[in-house]
Amino acid sequence: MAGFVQQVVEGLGAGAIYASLALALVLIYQFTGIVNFAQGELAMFSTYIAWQCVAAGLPFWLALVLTLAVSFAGGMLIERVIIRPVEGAPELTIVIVTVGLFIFVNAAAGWIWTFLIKDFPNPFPGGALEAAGVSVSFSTLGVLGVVAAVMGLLYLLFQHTKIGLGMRAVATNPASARLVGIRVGRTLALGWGLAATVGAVSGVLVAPLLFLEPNMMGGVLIYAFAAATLGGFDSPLGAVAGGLIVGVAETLAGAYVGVIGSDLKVGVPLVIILGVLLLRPQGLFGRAVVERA
Amino acid sequence: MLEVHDLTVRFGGITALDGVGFEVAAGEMVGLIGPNGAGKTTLFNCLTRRYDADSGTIAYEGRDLTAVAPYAIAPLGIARTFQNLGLFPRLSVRDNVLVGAHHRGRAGFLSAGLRLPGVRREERELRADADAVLERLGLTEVAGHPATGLPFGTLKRVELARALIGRPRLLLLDEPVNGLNAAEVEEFAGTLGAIRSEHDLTVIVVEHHMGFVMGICERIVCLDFGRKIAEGPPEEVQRDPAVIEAYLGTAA
Amino acid sequence: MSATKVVTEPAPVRERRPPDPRWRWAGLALLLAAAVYAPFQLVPFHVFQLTMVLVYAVALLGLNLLVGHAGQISLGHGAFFAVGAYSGAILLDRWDLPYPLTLPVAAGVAFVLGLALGVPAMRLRGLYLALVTLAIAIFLVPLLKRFEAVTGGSMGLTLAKPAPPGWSGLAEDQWLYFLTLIVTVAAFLLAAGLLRSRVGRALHALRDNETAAEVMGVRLSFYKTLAFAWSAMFAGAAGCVYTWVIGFVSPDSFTVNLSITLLAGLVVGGLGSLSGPVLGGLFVMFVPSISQDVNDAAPGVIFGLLIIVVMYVAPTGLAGLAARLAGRLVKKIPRKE
Amino acid sequence: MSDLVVADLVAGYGDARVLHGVSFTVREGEVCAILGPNGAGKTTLLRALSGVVRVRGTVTLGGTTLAGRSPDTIARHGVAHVPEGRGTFMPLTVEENLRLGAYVRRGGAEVEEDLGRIYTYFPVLKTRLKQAAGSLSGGEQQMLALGRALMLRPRLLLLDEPSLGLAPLVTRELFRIVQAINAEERTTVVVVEQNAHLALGIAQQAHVLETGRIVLSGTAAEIRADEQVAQSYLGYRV
Amino acid sequence: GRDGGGATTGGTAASGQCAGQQTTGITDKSIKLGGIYPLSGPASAYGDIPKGIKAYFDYVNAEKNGIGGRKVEFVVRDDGYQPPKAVEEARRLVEQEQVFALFQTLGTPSTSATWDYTNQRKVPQIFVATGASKWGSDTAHPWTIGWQPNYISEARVYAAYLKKEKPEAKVAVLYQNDDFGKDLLGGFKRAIEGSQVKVVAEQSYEVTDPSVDPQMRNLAESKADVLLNVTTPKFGSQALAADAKNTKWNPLHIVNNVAASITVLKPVGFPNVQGVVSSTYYKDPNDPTWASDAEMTLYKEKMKQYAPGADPNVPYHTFGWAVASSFHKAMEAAACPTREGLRDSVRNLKGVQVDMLLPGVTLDTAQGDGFPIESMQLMTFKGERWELFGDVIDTRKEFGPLTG
Ligand SMILES: Nc1ncnc2c1ncn2[C@@H]1O[C@H](COP(=O)(O)OP(=O)(O)OP(=O)(O)O)[C@@H](O)[C@H]1O
Ligand SMILES: Nc1ncnc2c1ncn2[C@@H]1O[C@H](COP(=O)(O)OP(=O)(O)OP(=O)(O)O)[C@@H](O)[C@H]1O
Ligand SMILES: [Mg+2]
Ligand SMILES: [Mg+2]
Repeated sequence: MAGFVQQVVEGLGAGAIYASLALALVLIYQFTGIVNFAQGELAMFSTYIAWQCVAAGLPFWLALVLTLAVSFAGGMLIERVIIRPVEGAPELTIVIVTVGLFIFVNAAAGWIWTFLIKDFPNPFPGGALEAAGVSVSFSTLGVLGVVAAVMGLLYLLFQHTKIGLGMRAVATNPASARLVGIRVGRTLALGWGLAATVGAVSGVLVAPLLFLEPNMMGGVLIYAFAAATLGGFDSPLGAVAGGLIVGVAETLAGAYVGVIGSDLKVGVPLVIILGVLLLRPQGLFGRAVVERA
Repeated sequence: MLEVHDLTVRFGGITALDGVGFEVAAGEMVGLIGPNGAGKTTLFNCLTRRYDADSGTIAYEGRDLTAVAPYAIAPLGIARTFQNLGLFPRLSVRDNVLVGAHHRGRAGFLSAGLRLPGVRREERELRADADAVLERLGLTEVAGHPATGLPFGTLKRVELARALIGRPRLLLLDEPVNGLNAAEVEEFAGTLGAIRSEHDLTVIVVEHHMGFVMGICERIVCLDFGRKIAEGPPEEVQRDPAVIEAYLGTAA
Repeated sequence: MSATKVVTEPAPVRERRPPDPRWRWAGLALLLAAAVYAPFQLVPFHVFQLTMVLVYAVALLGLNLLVGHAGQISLGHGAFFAVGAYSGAILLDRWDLPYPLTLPVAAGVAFVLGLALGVPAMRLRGLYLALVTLAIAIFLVPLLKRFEAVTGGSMGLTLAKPAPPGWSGLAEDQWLYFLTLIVTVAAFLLAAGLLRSRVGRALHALRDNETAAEVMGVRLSFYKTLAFAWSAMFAGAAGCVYTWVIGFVSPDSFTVNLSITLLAGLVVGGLGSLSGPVLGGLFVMFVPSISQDVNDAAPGVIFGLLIIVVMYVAPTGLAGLAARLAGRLVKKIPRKE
Repeated sequence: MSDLVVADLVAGYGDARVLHGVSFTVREGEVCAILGPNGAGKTTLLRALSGVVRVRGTVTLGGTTLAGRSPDTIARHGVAHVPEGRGTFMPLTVEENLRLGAYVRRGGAEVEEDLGRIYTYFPVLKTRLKQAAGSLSGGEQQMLALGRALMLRPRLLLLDEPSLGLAPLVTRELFRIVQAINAEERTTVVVVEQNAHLALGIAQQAHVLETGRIVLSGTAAEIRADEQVAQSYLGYRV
Repeated sequence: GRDGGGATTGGTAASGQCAGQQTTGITDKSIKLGGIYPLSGPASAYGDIPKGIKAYFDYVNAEKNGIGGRKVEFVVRDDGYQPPKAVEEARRLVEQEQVFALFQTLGTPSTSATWDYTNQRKVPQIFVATGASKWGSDTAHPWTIGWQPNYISEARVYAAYLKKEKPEAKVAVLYQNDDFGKDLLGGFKRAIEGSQVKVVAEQSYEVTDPSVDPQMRNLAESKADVLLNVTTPKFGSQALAADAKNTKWNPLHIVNNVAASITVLKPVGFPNVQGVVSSTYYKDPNDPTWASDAEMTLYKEKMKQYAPGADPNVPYHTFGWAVASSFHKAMEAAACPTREGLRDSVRNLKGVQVDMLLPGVTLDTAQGDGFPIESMQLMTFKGERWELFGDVIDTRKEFGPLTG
């Protein structure tokens, strides 16, 4: 039993990591209506910036604050320079631009920092909380806590602030949003900036566990997609729940279902997602689109 | 031809249709009026199986419509237009109209891919038909134009053309003269009357343009809050106090 | 923020006048003649490259059917490509089937798989469908490795390429090129016929407005599922031809990367246009090597930038750009004012 | 003195020109009706005024140049546009849609007050506050679009066929509301409307637009008296 | 050449004793080589190898007048670790660039995809950068040959070590689910057959997995007393870290050579990797043992000079240097400066010393032995460096020839 609970705990830990990036995906989807393939790579790049700061001798927390600020500015800049020119183009065009950005950022990071792994300081203390034969590492607790906090902030931003409302308006109908006086460009840039910041948080959480290298977020991105899909792309709560479900399901399947084995365990979240989506095409927490004739 | 009986549709707390019942005889032109949100479009949506009724029956030519799949409505001879336009924006006007003839065609993926002679023949016939309908509604000029970017009034006509090419027996028009000026409304009424007698159409038309409805319909059904509050010949319904109170207002 | 940018809503639409069909036919005939002539003029290496362009074009043609015409996004088309490739490879490897027979079988297998996956596809839309297809593409790789006895596992399968028959007098590369060209032309004819019919219109209709399409009698589940299956079939056929040309399949040849590259190639080439797949095939084939010519330290930097730049210059793809340039050229020819 | 001055306005889509030099002036606090046949460019004219389409020529409101500005800037100058097609934010709730109308305004209390006012204008909306706006009926969405525009407390209100899809009773009510707002708050109004009776009923002046040019201008009474207008716009009446 | 087919297309032929042999890509003054590596995509880390190679050749060209008077030109192409791309690039190099030989293709899939072509074309495909055993055991592809110890041999080294040191070891294996992982795991299992050493748990991972933590947890459940870590660098670090973190499970950790670099261990923290065992065959630039080694000093100096942007401490660079100097030796030993000459030379290496290899490790091939390096030495991590122990193990001598 303790073994099972332990597996669940570990699954939650992995899930929290997926959730952290899923939050950034959900954020940008809410604000701009697109799926950003480069989200993970931007997070990775931010993490390198943090690493560089620490390597240059800055204290960790200062480096973190600096990184978040730089990421925010960088996200805005990317919107301005790379996304703005294709604003209004078909959705897929923008998605492919983010694919291009993905390839670019990945290669650039490799070029600048090489592909050698770097160790990244863990902001949480080592060790673990032990109870009833189950141990939960402080690191896992820390990640879960940060993810929950970010989720809460995003929820407040979406539902209870004017800017959040404006952002959702821009994502659903930019032309109308302009007519009511919303600065669409500025709002989109803000969305990119915030998403990049949340991504940076994700990267900083992930790096101590996975080690920093340019491909660090590639695998995480896929799971983050899965999490966001499962939870519903328009819900921060969904992103987190989706991430945790995917993490736990995958861990348990890898541990207990013999035929699946560790090689096919990626299939488990796939099956869950398919099952959920067949019943709820909008994801667990997503809102169904109303369509009227 | 059409018998609606005790139809009820709810959305969460809203009852959009509340035990509505009426009949339409073949060849009739019936006007459906009522305040905004009365359930007129919802009724159309039930007839075309966009919405499931919570209770009640719809019989069309003796057949239970509620058991028909949504895509099988058109082949039964029911066509409609949409209140807020339901066009295919990236298709040309001609292709928009041709989609209306979808159920008349037989070509499948393989036969179409191979361009078998039957497919070519069918395609030729449909195109000829489409051109005739476009001509009839004065759309020949814009036939090659994509449906976006045309003026609202023109698009309304495209929708009518698309409905007509399906050779319907029952035509459901949702606010067809929206956005037309007086002269255009008059012209439209003429065209519709002519088409109707040519093709033996039964028509139900939702419209807030009283001059149009009262002038062209033989019978009017008025809904309010999902209930039928009046039914009868135009003059009668127009004078009905409940209709005046809920819908027309006194200054009519 | 500067207020200079004035955005039009809805997007401006220019009347598209269909080109004179005679010109179109002449153009196509010319293109075909060039395609037939090319392998006798080019060095084998370039013939091989062109062959690969055609292979990608066939796959993109299928993807275009789904994404460009039916409006469903697939991020997993590499999976169908792989299924076709492996079907061909296994038939050749285990049963020594003659080459021409592997093509219909591979296409058929991909079709059936597409049909099976098309069932969930018809319920999902947009993003959700895209991510499920992505997951399928990811899952395929370990699956191929798992069934080692059939697939050769992670080592893959090496196969002999079809040898040119003596009567043809062609070299291997030329022979492969012509085989591929035949498949490509057939695929294009099939797709063109399909799109110019009731079926194509039904796909366009459900892409643009599902509700209205259904009211017009378009059976959404049928068309979505079949679009998926046909699209998979094209990809499968391309995969099979790929096996002929490369003579080697392994799980590493069909990673998610391939699926994303295909989608990117299609969008870059031009969604929903008939020339898009060819232009996309050229992009997929040549741009990575151009990128490393520019910067061999980090080719990805250039490749990523090129994708962005192309999308910037041609938001509707290279096909749209080509049409625009052609249009401008026509305008240059003076007409009476 | 915040008149709307439009001079030599040229606008269109891409290469296609729709308006070929339109000029008129609306004095502050006046209502101006635009009539015209299907496809004349009425919608385009309003889009040009609110910055949605590219323009050449002069558009000023109270001396401030609007031509060449982006729609959001123009909205911030107090111009509200009820667009053709209504521009509903479909997935957002009715209340959120209305609040978006007041997006550029400050002053929470006043906004709440205005919300209340909209609910008294259109009581249906009040019963639908938490419903997704996309699920409203056509007429209800039209009311929502009007409500959203009014939430801006505009200086200039651009109405593109505001009666579209509204029941007769509501249509008349709507024009009463517009007239009231126009009178009480001196809001300038440009209204494109097929129901010429109603439009001319509240307008001081009117213009007839045909293929992108103004072919007839005058006071409402003058326009009403024109034979051509009578035939095309007033003929087939209730 | 527009005839497209012939094996000697575009080739030229030598005269004299080497009459009729191919001399494409080689003159008295020059020799042109082509290499294919993933410079983009997820495997780009290996893209560092050609930097070491280039530095070596640049050095030899500038300071040693090339190889036997021939200046080496090394053309590197990127395949992104995709087999079809590798085929294209191989053909570009052979047909368009007219290289003398393919010097290294990286990765089993890319090499598998190209070796039919190179062998039909009779183009040497020398010292491919993969440890699959088929390069050495296959007889139908005489033009292709590996270099580094094959994975099976490496597995045998660990097996032998365990049989001796921990004859009743229960082994848990973490391996990459591809040819590399499977070859090594398979070789290990075969090598422990009949002994008391048992594999009690195995877990695989995909290169696309974000982390191997779940696998490590499942392995820990097995309570095995040895962990065989068959991973590539990033996952190697993760596995080492996971082992270190788990205080309840302390197996003897054997990490395979691919992930044994100091650059893999350092991020985990040196205190956490004490006592880890591995094996090696070339000198680690991070290892102080070689601080004053002549070759290492030369290497570091020349790297600074000819590859100023590249960090000499990256072992991939060292690997490149070592393989390039191996080529230098093989080319010098060739009887004919022709493709056939090179093919025969690399298949007939006798105790060739390459200074960047460990002392005692030499290149040896023969008819029926297509494995140039088959010797390795065990090492264990102490303090901040690897410490070699035991003798250099010649796996062929020790375990007999590889059988497929
Ligand atoms: N999908 C839906 N979800 C929730 N409510 C709905 C939905 N469809 C319709 N309604 C509600 O049902 C009621 C009836 O709508 P319907 O569209 O039938 O009205 P209508 O009579 O056509 O009005 P109008 O004249 O304004 O077009 C409206 O109040 C509307 O808000
Ligand atoms: N988005 C667009 N792209 C291209 N052309 C357009 C676009 N919108 C309108 N047009 C063209 O501009 C002209 C005027 O259209 P507009 O919509 O302004 O007319 P309107 O007077 O409002 O007509 P209606 O009364 O039918 O609404 C028409 O010829 C139309 O085809
Ligand atoms: Mg309605
Ligand atoms: Mg209009």
